[in-house]
Amino acid sequence: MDVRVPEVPASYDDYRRRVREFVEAHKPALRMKEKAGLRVPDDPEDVSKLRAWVRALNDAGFASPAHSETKLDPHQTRILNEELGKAGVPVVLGNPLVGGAIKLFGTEQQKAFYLPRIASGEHIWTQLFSEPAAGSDLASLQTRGRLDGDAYVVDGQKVWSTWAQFSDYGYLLARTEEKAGPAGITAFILDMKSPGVTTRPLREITGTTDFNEVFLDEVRIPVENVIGQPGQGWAVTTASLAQERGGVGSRGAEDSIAGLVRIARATKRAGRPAIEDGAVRQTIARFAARSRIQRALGYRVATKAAAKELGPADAPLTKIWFSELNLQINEYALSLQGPNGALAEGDPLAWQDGKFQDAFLYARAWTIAGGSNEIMRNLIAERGLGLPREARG
Amino acid sequence: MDVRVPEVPASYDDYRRRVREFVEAHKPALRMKEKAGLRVPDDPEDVSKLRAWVRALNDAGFASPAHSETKLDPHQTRILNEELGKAGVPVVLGNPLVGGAIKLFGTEQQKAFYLPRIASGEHIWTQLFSEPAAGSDLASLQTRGRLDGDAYVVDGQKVWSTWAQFSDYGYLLARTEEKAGPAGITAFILDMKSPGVTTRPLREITGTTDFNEVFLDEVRIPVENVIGQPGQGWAVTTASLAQERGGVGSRGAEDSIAGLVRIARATKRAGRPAIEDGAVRQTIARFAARSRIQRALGYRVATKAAAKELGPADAPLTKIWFSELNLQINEYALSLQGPNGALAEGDPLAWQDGKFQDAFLYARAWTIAGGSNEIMRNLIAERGLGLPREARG
Amino acid sequence: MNFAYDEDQRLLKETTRRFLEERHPLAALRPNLETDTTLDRAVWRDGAQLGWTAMLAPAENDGGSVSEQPIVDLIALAEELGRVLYPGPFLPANVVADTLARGGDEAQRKDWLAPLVRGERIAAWCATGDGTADASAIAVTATPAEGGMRLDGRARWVHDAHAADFLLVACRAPQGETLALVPLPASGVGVRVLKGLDLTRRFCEVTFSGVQVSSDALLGAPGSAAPALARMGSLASVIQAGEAVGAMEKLFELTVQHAKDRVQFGRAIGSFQAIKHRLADLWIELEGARAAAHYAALALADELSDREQAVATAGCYVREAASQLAGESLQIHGGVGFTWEYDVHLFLRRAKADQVLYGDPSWHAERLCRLLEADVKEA
Amino acid sequence: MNFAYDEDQRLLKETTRRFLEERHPLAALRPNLETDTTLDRAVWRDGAQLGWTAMLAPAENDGGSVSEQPIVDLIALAEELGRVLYPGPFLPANVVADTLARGGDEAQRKDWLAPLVRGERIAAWCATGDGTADASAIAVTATPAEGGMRLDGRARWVHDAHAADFLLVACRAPQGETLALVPLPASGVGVRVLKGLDLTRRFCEVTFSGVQVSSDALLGAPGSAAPALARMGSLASVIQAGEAVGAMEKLFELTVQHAKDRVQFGRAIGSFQAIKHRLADLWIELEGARAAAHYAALALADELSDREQAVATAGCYVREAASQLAGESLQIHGGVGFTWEYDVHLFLRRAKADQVLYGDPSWHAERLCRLLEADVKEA
Repeated sequence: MDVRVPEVPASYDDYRRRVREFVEAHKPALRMKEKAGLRVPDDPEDVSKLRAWVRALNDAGFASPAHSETKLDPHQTRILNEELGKAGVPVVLGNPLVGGAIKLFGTEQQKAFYLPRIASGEHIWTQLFSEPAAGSDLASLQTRGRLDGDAYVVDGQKVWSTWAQFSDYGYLLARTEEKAGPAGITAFILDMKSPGVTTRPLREITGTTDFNEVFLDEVRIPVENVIGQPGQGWAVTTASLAQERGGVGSRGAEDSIAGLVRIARATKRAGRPAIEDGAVRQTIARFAARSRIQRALGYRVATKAAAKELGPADAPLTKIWFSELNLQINEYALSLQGPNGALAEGDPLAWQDGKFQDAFLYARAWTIAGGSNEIMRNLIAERGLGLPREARG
Repeated sequence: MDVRVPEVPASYDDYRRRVREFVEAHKPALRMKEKAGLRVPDDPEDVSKLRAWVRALNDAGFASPAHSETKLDPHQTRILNEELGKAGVPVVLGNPLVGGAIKLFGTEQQKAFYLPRIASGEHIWTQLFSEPAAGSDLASLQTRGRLDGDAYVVDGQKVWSTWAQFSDYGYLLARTEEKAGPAGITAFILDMKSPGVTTRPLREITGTTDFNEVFLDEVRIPVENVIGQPGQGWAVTTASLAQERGGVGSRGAEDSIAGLVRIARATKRAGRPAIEDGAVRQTIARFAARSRIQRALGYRVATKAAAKELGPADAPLTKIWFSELNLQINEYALSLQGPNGALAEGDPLAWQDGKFQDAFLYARAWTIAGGSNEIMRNLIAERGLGLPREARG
Repeated sequence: MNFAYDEDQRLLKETTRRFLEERHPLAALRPNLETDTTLDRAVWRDGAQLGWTAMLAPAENDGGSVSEQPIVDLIALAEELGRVLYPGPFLPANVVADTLARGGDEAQRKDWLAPLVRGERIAAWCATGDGTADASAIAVTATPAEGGMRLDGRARWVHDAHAADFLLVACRAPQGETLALVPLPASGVGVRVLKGLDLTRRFCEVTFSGVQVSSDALLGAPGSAAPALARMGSLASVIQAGEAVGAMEKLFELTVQHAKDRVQFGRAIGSFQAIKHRLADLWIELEGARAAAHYAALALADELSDREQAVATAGCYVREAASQLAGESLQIHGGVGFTWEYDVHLFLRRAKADQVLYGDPSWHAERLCRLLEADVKEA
Repeated sequence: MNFAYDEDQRLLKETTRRFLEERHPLAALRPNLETDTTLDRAVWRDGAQLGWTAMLAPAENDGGSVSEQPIVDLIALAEELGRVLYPGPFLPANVVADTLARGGDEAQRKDWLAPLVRGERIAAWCATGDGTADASAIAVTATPAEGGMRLDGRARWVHDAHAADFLLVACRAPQGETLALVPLPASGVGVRVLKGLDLTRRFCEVTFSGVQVSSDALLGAPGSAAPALARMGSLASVIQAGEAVGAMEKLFELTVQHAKDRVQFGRAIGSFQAIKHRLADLWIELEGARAAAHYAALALADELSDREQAVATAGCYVREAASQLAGESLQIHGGVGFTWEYDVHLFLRRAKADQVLYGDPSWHAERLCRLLEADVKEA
């Protein structure tokens, strides 16, 4: 067993310095606050600044190989991720999962046109999967596309699309054949400026607007915008969704846990700092243990992935572990603050301007979205453990 | 609202004194230890002593009105229950639930013959309901009875029968008509000395033998031993089972919680008495709160019962609340003891001779038997909350 | 044995429910979720006519209760107010009314209590400097001054202080804990509305800077307030538990209905056993919370010997159950529960605020543990 | 990145599993559940030949490991032993072997370590007076005496001391914590088998009354044992975690199989969603426990900088997860799980004993909290 990350050789110091200088020089000054999760600016000017930043990053050759043709060695990739992460700047905008779909199933023209433009920040993408009546049950989606000459005419309604209000393209799933369930679904590239596309930003319980509803009314999509084959949409998306579920939380929750320690030092309980209270210590330690295990589960998944041994229960495991720990830590952060836990962003007395309150509310995005944790447990039980399938409708 | 129990008037002091004197004089000296739950002696001599005790109690007019024709006023009943409870002596042996069935559905002859003999300790009863393949799913029982002249011939296997090894009669359910589910089940009075009845004591995880398997091989039961009508068995039992579920735990768990406090005073944690540890205090307090609420839920059920407003979810609520709290308290009692929590009955170092270890193991009888807590939750959801029924088979 | 509301109390609940459905349903909260005040004074005044502020006040001050157990009447009302997340100062009004009724002299009852009972004047209750429940957290000092006292310091988490006509202030005088009445506006009193997680109610920070209080605005002798403060804390906790149980009840109804209506995989999600069992568990918690709140009210009303234990039990259990129920309800609602426009988050936010105000669960649990220790003799 | 056993370790596991299936399956426990000893010396000796005691000992003392990470080899073995609830002294044997290998002089390694490694002599480890993990709980005093030391006091929860050929005793000398070797039988040593909840293993109380120890039976200088004691505690915790993970794995397999086989209401109970979700949760806990145990072994093997945190994490999480999994498995088994003849209770009893030995979860959590505090600077 070995999970140590090799030291970056000193010869890369110059590369790190150049990345750092680039970030210093080009980091966008945004109005939006840094918050937990996948958050979207309110202000279109922030979006312009972010586009300019991603373009500059790409032009300077600092784009991540995950989303571009850049050739970086592992040390460079690591330095890049570390420095950009530290500065809190993105490497790509919108929902980039379509990239994987295009790489695996797209035509050469699609690859040549879309992939570089995702990397350069020229194109922002949104994902048009969920529907009001098809949340966790994606296979029951009702958006319809009928072939009409050289285009599909699509009608329906999508929801939970991040970045849609600022997106150029949408990664759309629609039913093109009258079959039940996953068969008959087709994946499309949708130009968001097409006539008949209406985007309505959706305000969430956090008070912010990180998702959208998208209405599709007789929208024509040229047949060349199908990803893969018609009716193959389910296969196209399965890979990208699994990636979305498995990718979260492999870092551990150290930052939030350090936050708990700091709150517990600053808050009194029964006249003494809360950090001296046995109940507080035991609770924080158990969170810390689960956070450390989260990281070890990340090693587990990486090892299985490298050996091509990932099973259908592995991404659900990671997703449940991360999302429930994340929820519980943030919830505990509130109760640990005592009455001040009931403050929120904007109050001068609020701890870190209400960061944990926002993170607590946003935490439900992780337990509900991307396949609710209930669905994840079904996947573990039925596909991982081989328990008999539930009757479905 | 009023839940106060009226004071017992001083005029009853004499009655209490007489009960106390009777208990002093007749209390049986048993070899069996007092333990949590419904426990059965290992030693037949204990059984003889207990029979003699119940008979003497009944002869002296101190039998509880629940199981006899005795006329006691509420103060007398209360005094009797208090004094017998304090002395740890029973008022009836075996499983007396058949009494309710006979009272409601029995013939006059059955009432006249059986009821007084239950009260007098002459007859010990066992309940022959559960089967190896029909645990929580009682309606699927497979013991068969076919009518043959003036008797039913019964074949099958029963399990989880308390007191069967010492019982004179069994309260038996068997399928007499070839219908699925609850229809076609008949309730019988089985003379345990009938040819073809074999009782095998069943040792449980506690190491004690409080239950039995009972094998029925061509056992003839006279038709006059049917309780109610043939095929009516389900209705006959429903009442008594609900009574069994609802009756437990209405007292609260004060004694166990006082035990936790005493353990926490006697045990060190990080060099200080565990009772000074914040985590211990918070945990014990939450158990205490739930125990107090258990008592209040008892008031709730008593009030609803008096108003004939009990719903199908009420007994399950009480059963789940009691059985899970009971399990958790006893489990915590073990961990609170530190390493000594891993001792057991018979070791001189074991706290109260392993009382909590036994109670922890026995606690699963309450979460599994009498309709498992999973079944209780189904009842709450489907019959209490009106959620759609699960597909069954 | 009767552990249920009597006929009159049920009638009171029905009347109140109808009134609120008409005058202050859940939807009435929407326009004010992000404004500085959520109090509709007309509704409050009419509520006062229905007895919202009357239960703990004597008839001579326009008070009067429905039963012989006014605190039980009060939580019957509280449940109804909780169902619609009513934002107004029901809790502090009754705490102040009770304190004035028990500790005020005739003039004080006439001048301060009666208008409060009639709904004409709004009272706010300044308890501690940080919103915690211990009297040791009182952060207003009372210094003897010409003709009375001078108040300096602050109180936080004062419900609707920005809308109040007078304050009842817990303060620390040289003689000990003292209660003082301060009419508003008053020179030296500053009120700032806190920005809170709960979008329905408004809590304030109130600052005192050389605020003059005349002797006749003190309740009882300086330094004599400790018993009153303890009573206020218990009462607040019980009223809050009643409101919380009402909110739990309503949210649970919404969630069960959602589980029956929402179809996924061709079936109502409420037909899935995992959802069923979670709803069963939530119902158990709701019934447990209700039993805890009712028993605490009863114990306080009848001054039962275990009333402190009963209040601490409700204080600890109801808060955690309400928070648990709100979180799980949001999860069962799925995506729509995550939207601003659905009401689930309003219940969740309310539950999270309730959890930490008037003594958080760990405070009540610690109190219960102390009482338990005193009860448990060595074996 | 490789967070899995390598080829040789997998082979070791397979060999061990076959050996145990033949020589010490679960059923082999049955005759001895209520007897005073559960150790089959022949199996132990043959196990030693398979490397059970060799991993942490040098080749010159007949030791040798499968990989460069002998502690990882050890928990690979521990998992297999745990699957069959193997009762023998695998944990103390390796703790003692490691201590002798690292701290023994050449003669001690030759005389005590080598026979231990070969399975010829059984070692028991006397750690503390009450079974808790803090060195402050050492309850044997070592008084300087003619030619060495005199031991008085007691140790509890000493695994298989009744079957041991020698003891490694943690004691407190005037100079500080000291480790002493005591051959058995020895005058003044009393051994009593404790009556325990765990029916598979036997733990003892060992009393010392004027027991003479010669100087050459002391490990290192008197008072120098503190680092060794810390290492012993970490090692014990990691080995126990490995055994626990093996037991969890096996019990989980039994439970899933039961859920597939047991029919109620005309369906396998594993087709009911509530059972499915609980099994999914138990699987998550099993994988979490496994990851925690593996990482702790790795961190100790490679002396990673976060090894103390890693050990405390496993120490806290695995114990609670194992206990949880055992209880839930019993519940899912229903009535048959409640019978003596089913094996479920043997796993439950083992888990409950594991929970409180070698540091209970609260002890490991407290340790983790302290380490965390040291890591977290002020923002």
